[in-house]
Amino acid sequence: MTLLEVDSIDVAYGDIQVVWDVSFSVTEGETVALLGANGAGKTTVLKTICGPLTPMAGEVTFDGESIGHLHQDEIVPKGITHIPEGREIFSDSTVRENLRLGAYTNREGMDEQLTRVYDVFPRLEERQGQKAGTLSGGEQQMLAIGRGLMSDPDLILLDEASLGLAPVLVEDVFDAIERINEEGTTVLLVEQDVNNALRIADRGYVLESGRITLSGDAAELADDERVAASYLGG
Amino acid sequence: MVSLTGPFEGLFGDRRRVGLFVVAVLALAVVPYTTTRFVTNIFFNGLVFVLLGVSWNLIAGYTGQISLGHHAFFGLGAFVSAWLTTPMRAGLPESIQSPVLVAVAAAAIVAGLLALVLGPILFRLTGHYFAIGTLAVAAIIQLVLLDQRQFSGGATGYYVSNELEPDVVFLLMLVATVACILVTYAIVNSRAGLGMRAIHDDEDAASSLGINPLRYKMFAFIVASMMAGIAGGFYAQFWLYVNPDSTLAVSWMVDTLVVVVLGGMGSMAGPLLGGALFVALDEGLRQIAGEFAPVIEGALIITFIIYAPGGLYKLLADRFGDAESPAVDEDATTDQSGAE
Amino acid sequence: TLIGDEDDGEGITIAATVPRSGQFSSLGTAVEEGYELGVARMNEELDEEVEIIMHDDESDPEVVSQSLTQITSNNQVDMIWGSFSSVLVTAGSAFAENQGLPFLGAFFAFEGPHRNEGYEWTYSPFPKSRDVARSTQGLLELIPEGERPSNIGIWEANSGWGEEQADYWEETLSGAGYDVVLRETYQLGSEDFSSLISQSASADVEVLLSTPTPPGGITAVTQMQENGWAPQVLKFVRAADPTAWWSGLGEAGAYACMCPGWVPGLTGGGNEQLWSAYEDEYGLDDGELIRTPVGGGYNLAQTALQAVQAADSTDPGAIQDALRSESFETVIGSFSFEDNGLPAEGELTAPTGQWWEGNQHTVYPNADGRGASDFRYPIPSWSER
Amino acid sequence: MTVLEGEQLTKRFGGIVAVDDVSFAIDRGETVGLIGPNGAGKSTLFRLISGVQEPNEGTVYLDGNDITGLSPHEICHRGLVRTHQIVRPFETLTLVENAAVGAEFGGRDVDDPEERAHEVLEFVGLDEMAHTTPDELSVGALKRLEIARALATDPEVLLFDEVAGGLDTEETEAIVDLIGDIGDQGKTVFLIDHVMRALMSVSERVFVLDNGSLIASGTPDEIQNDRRVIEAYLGENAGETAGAAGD
Amino acid sequence: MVATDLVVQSLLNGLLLGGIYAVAALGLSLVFGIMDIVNLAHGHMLMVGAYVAITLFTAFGLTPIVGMVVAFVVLFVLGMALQRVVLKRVVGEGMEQPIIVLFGLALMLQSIGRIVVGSDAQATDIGIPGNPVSIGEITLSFPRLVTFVLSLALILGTWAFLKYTTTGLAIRATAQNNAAAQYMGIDTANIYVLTLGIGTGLAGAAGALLSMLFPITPFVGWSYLLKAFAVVVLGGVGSVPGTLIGGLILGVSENVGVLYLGGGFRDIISFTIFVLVLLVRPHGLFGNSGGGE
Ligand SMILES: Nc1ncnc2c1ncn2[C@@H]1O[C@H](COP(=O)(O)OP(=O)(O)OP(=O)(O)O)[C@@H](O)[C@H]1O
Ligand SMILES: Nc1ncnc2c1ncn2[C@@H]1O[C@H](COP(=O)(O)OP(=O)(O)OP(=O)(O)O)[C@@H](O)[C@H]1O
Ligand SMILES: [Mg+2]
Ligand SMILES: [Mg+2]
Repeated sequence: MTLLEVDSIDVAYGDIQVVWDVSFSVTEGETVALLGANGAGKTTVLKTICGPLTPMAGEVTFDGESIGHLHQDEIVPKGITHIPEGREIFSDSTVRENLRLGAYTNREGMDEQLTRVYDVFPRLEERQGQKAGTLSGGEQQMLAIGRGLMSDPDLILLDEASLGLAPVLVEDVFDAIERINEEGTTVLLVEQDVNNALRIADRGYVLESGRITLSGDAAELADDERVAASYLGG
Repeated sequence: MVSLTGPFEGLFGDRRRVGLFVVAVLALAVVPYTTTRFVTNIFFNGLVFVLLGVSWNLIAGYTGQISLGHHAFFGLGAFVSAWLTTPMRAGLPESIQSPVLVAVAAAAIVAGLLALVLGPILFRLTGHYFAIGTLAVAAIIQLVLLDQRQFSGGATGYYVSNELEPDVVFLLMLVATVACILVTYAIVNSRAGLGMRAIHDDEDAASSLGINPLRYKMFAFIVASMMAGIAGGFYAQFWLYVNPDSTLAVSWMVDTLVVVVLGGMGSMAGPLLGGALFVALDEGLRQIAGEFAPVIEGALIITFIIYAPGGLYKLLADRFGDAESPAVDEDATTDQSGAE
Repeated sequence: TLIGDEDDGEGITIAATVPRSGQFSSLGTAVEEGYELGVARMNEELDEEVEIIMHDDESDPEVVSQSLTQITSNNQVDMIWGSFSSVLVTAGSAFAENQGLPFLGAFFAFEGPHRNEGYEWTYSPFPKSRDVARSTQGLLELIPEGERPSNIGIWEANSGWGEEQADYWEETLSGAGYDVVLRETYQLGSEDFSSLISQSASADVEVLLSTPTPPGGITAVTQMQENGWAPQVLKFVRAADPTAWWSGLGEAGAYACMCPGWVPGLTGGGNEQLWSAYEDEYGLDDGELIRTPVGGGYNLAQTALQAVQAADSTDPGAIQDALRSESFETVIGSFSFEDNGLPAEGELTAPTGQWWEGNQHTVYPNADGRGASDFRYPIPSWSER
Repeated sequence: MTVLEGEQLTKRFGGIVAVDDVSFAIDRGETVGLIGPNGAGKSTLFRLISGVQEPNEGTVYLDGNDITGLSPHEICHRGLVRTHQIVRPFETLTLVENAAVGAEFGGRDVDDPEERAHEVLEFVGLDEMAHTTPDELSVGALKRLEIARALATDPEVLLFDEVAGGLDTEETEAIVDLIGDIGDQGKTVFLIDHVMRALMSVSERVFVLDNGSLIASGTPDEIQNDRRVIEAYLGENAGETAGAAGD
Repeated sequence: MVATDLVVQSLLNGLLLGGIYAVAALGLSLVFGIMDIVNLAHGHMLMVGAYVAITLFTAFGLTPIVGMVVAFVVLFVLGMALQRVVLKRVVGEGMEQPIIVLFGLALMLQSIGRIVVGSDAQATDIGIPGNPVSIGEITLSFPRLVTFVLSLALILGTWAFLKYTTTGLAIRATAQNNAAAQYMGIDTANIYVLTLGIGTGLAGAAGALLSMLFPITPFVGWSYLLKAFAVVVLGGVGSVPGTLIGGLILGVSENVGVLYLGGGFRDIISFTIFVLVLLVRPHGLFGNSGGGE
């Protein structure tokens, strides 16, 4: 069953259009990767899905409901979480408080989710009393992901989750994403690390200068020479 | 510290602007001789606001240090010059009695020295805290002077006398204002100006590229304070009356803020346009709207900020398209008399 | 400048500012009424037409100066009348001295400027600090010797006048055998008097003397009530002058004494004309008395009138000469001026008023006009009021 | 010949020891990489060296002189400059002015700072945009601007904190080339990065920091095969990734 | 030498006064801490709140304790409207833009106040009979005790609201990172509206309390603003308990300080303490300073 349907959206910042006629879909239970060079428009697409941006044209449908014009505060309770690019954490709050805030729309399930997050990132449990602003860059990234999980979403949008993480951790993070997906959460991820992304994804789309130029099974894409040419530095 | 290689290139590059500027200055120069004292007073206050605006813009608009204590230097300058031309009233020895120009120079120096002393302390603060800290220091200076009646006249104030006609003081103030505008222009376009603007954008990054932030903040602070001191010095000599309650009042700061923001912050022309607009508004509305004038003024200020956040300068620049990049604009011309 | 260039010679134009707004606003109307009545009187008695141009000075000395500049820029002004309080009056006076225009200022007791500023054009037909101190002594002497309190407390406002007045009080009253048990400064404009009240209670102050602003004085009394302390005699010069005192405090404001320059109850010197003119112009309810600033303002006009009559000219120099040499008789008494513009020492008695049932009554000196009454002493404790 | 040296550097934040008794030495002209898990203390070490924070213990020497406790601008004047993990351009200055800041204030005698600014912009490939402001740049370009500004100070030693982070392959390669060129000019480069193919390809030597302590150092090959490093940091299949970028 | 009784008396007076100072600063601190806006019109909003209470008191004889609630509501609505209509357009434009807007508002409020109510000082009184409370030599003013208790209640209420309610949590989160709060599903635009409403509502309530103790004129705005600043800095921006402690420190140091230095020093004492604290602890006695990059 299609969980998320993005139907020929155009998106602009002010007068500058950066996304043209982008369509794709995500089926419940899938992991889908959105790939593309810097500035291709990946983040823009995610932001259009989860609220901050509104498409000029086209439609976004989640679970059969049109959400293109809703704000984040209306979208999050519907079961979409966006883990943003950059470290949008609450720097003056402790790690634990950050996680509590992640469960803002899921207060009943908080304890359960907390256990789950600490399980995935033991480092966060170690540092639960520390001010988030003083965490190292990578620790902050883990916190952002952990916090996103706290709302127990149906669909999770991950923007460059592995950025700035040590290679061992990158693996851990991708493993964690796989695990999250196996437990029933649908995942849409944006990645620079194409190898890893396509390793865990079922399908992928390639965005180039704001348009989708390629799509297919993860395995196909991994072998596609055009992908290799632009992303694997081959 | 400042390399002034061709700082006026931009300024004198455009004949039309230089022409306008000269015409405006000449028009102002004849104000005391062609109008009543009342009108002269209004123009004088306009000059004071321009000078306060230009100098505050240096520290706040260019260096990014939002000082809310600029009025303290203005007020102190006023008192220093008052003491020097009229020492006896404060019980100071008659031997220090000085001519107006010496008194104003001393006002500038004392204001600069105070900035020199306060700067290292205040610059331990940043952002809003710096703003509040400067506001508090200014309040302390005011309270101390208010308490030291012997020197300030207390709430009754201090009457000043000097050897010059008010018209001459007006002209001197005009010259000083023009000079300060040129100096500010030169600084902004010098090496020091680049350092200030870098600090404005990102102090830490500036520091790691070799800029000593304290040094340039201090430089801007001292120069701006000296200019405020000059404005105060002339103010005392023109009005012949200073009062710790009003000459050191925060309302000067507020008016300065309004002048700069109405005109356009971080641009040279901003405070000039803002000063003219503010005086016109202030006086014009008082005539037309009477007691409702401040209400309308407040509403206009709010409207301006919302609909013309770049100030009058940006409005004009957009309209007539002769703006350069906002931070290094070279449009220092404005027709003051036209704003009447 | 164009100021004073042309002389139309016709009529007399008086420039004045009054505090219609700001901290002294509660007195502005009464001052204005006094001026208006006085100018009407001048018009009756002089051949020339007398016109007064009044602006609001917002209780701000700089506005005083600006307004006077504006009026003199646009009119041929012959004389300037002062505003209220030393702060505003000295601003007007400085302007007048610069312009060489005769300046009359009431409603301030501060002598300092007269002595220090080298006044040539400023004249103040109004009781001064020294007169206030003398009349305070006189007031206390109305109390039978056995009951007379001896502990004086002075709350000194941190202003030039506050200090001067406190000095005179301390000097005069200690000289007369009283104990000044407390003299503490406070910040003018401060609204918390609780420390002063505790200090006064602890020093056992019986007679409390001070010079607060009108809002300040009202607050001080409210806070005395809240703290359950009251002196036996209370004299707040200036603070208790306006009607706001009674409207703000009601019965709690009773007993308070003031020295507003003029108080209903005085006779002679034109007081009778003042009463009838006032009744005609503004009317008086049953039992209502004229507000004290009206008399002070009226007295200013009387002084001006007599000076113009004596000079027989509107020439500033001639009026100046008349002010220097003549004697004047007004609703506040008979007096002449010293060269520095002060009323000659000892000639004016500062009449003392006391609040009672919503009116200001003359209690000192002994008078028998409308509104005169006996000094009420001591102030009962709060629980008995 | 040693140009930059740290001696028993320790930095504590409350109970956390972010940098724990770290000593190292870097020779003139060398390009040295610094890797380690997140929170290992890499950025903190850079902050100690560049004067943004003061160590609790230990000393930093530059050219044999003790520079511990000096402020960042003083250290910059002595020839050491750093870039920031998160880019920090001067938003209201044009690119050439951004670079001119380094040239003017870096503490070296530069005859014509503006010319120098254009030179370094040219070098990083941004000179066509010299008169635009940074808000029009992509992340990659901003990182190159950081480098240009640093170069404009004409430094002896450059510290790069994750200049390749968040870049796509193409941009990463451009940066790698740039760092290579800088090294070729004889400058000393000390860089942090999690992008192994970038770091390993430019570094002559690599230090590994874990939990605040220096646990290994050696050539990229040695490091990639160091058991402890693989466990703590690289992970089992790191070899392929790094290898793939080995060019 | 100052008598011990007098010192104790002044100390207690200072504490009671400090409670009022704290509540007068509370709204300023919250708006500053949460929205990063320095509400230059805070003092004038206090003034408006005071006049609401005064009007209810003089027109209907309503005690300012009820007036306080009405003042809160009136200013709450005013604050929300201000944010919705005006301020939301200038936040993020640099710190001076909101400052100027609020200055403009202050100017308007002051002049409107002057036109509507005139410039005479006015006050309310508490409307409940009560004698000064005496403990030995010490006397405490009844209205001050009442206002102190009400102040404490307001402060405690605000603190509990921020700490224990979901909305409070959302407010705190928005303060730290607006974008992130949105990702958590928080409607931050609304949070800002609410926060400004609460901040100005508290100013209104504080104004009503002040009207019980001090005369109010349309011109009191600036002086209360400066006092409130001092409290905010002493206590640390955005910290509710800090604000209380800051207020108490200010009240006590003023009242005890004047005993030794004289009344002319009242404000000099408070501003000097304020500046010293700023320098020693730039983020207030109870604020925290961010670290890292
Ligand atoms: N706030 C903005 N205003 C104007 N243009 C923007 C804004 N944000 C992004 N852009 C532009 O939109 C385009 C797409 O940006 P986007 O952030 O979606 O790319 P991305 O694929 O996520 O890139 P990256 O890999 O660098 O994160 C870029 O050209 C970028 O410069
Ligand atoms: N100001 C501070 N207060 C408290 N702890 C801090 C502070 N700065 C850094 N830390 C802690 O010190 C440790 C080292 O941080 P640092 O930023 O140096 O790590 P890093 O190696 O650069 O990590 P990353 O690769 O993730 O950027 C981290 O655990 C961090 O939480
Ligand atoms: Mg992106
Ligand atoms: Mg780091």
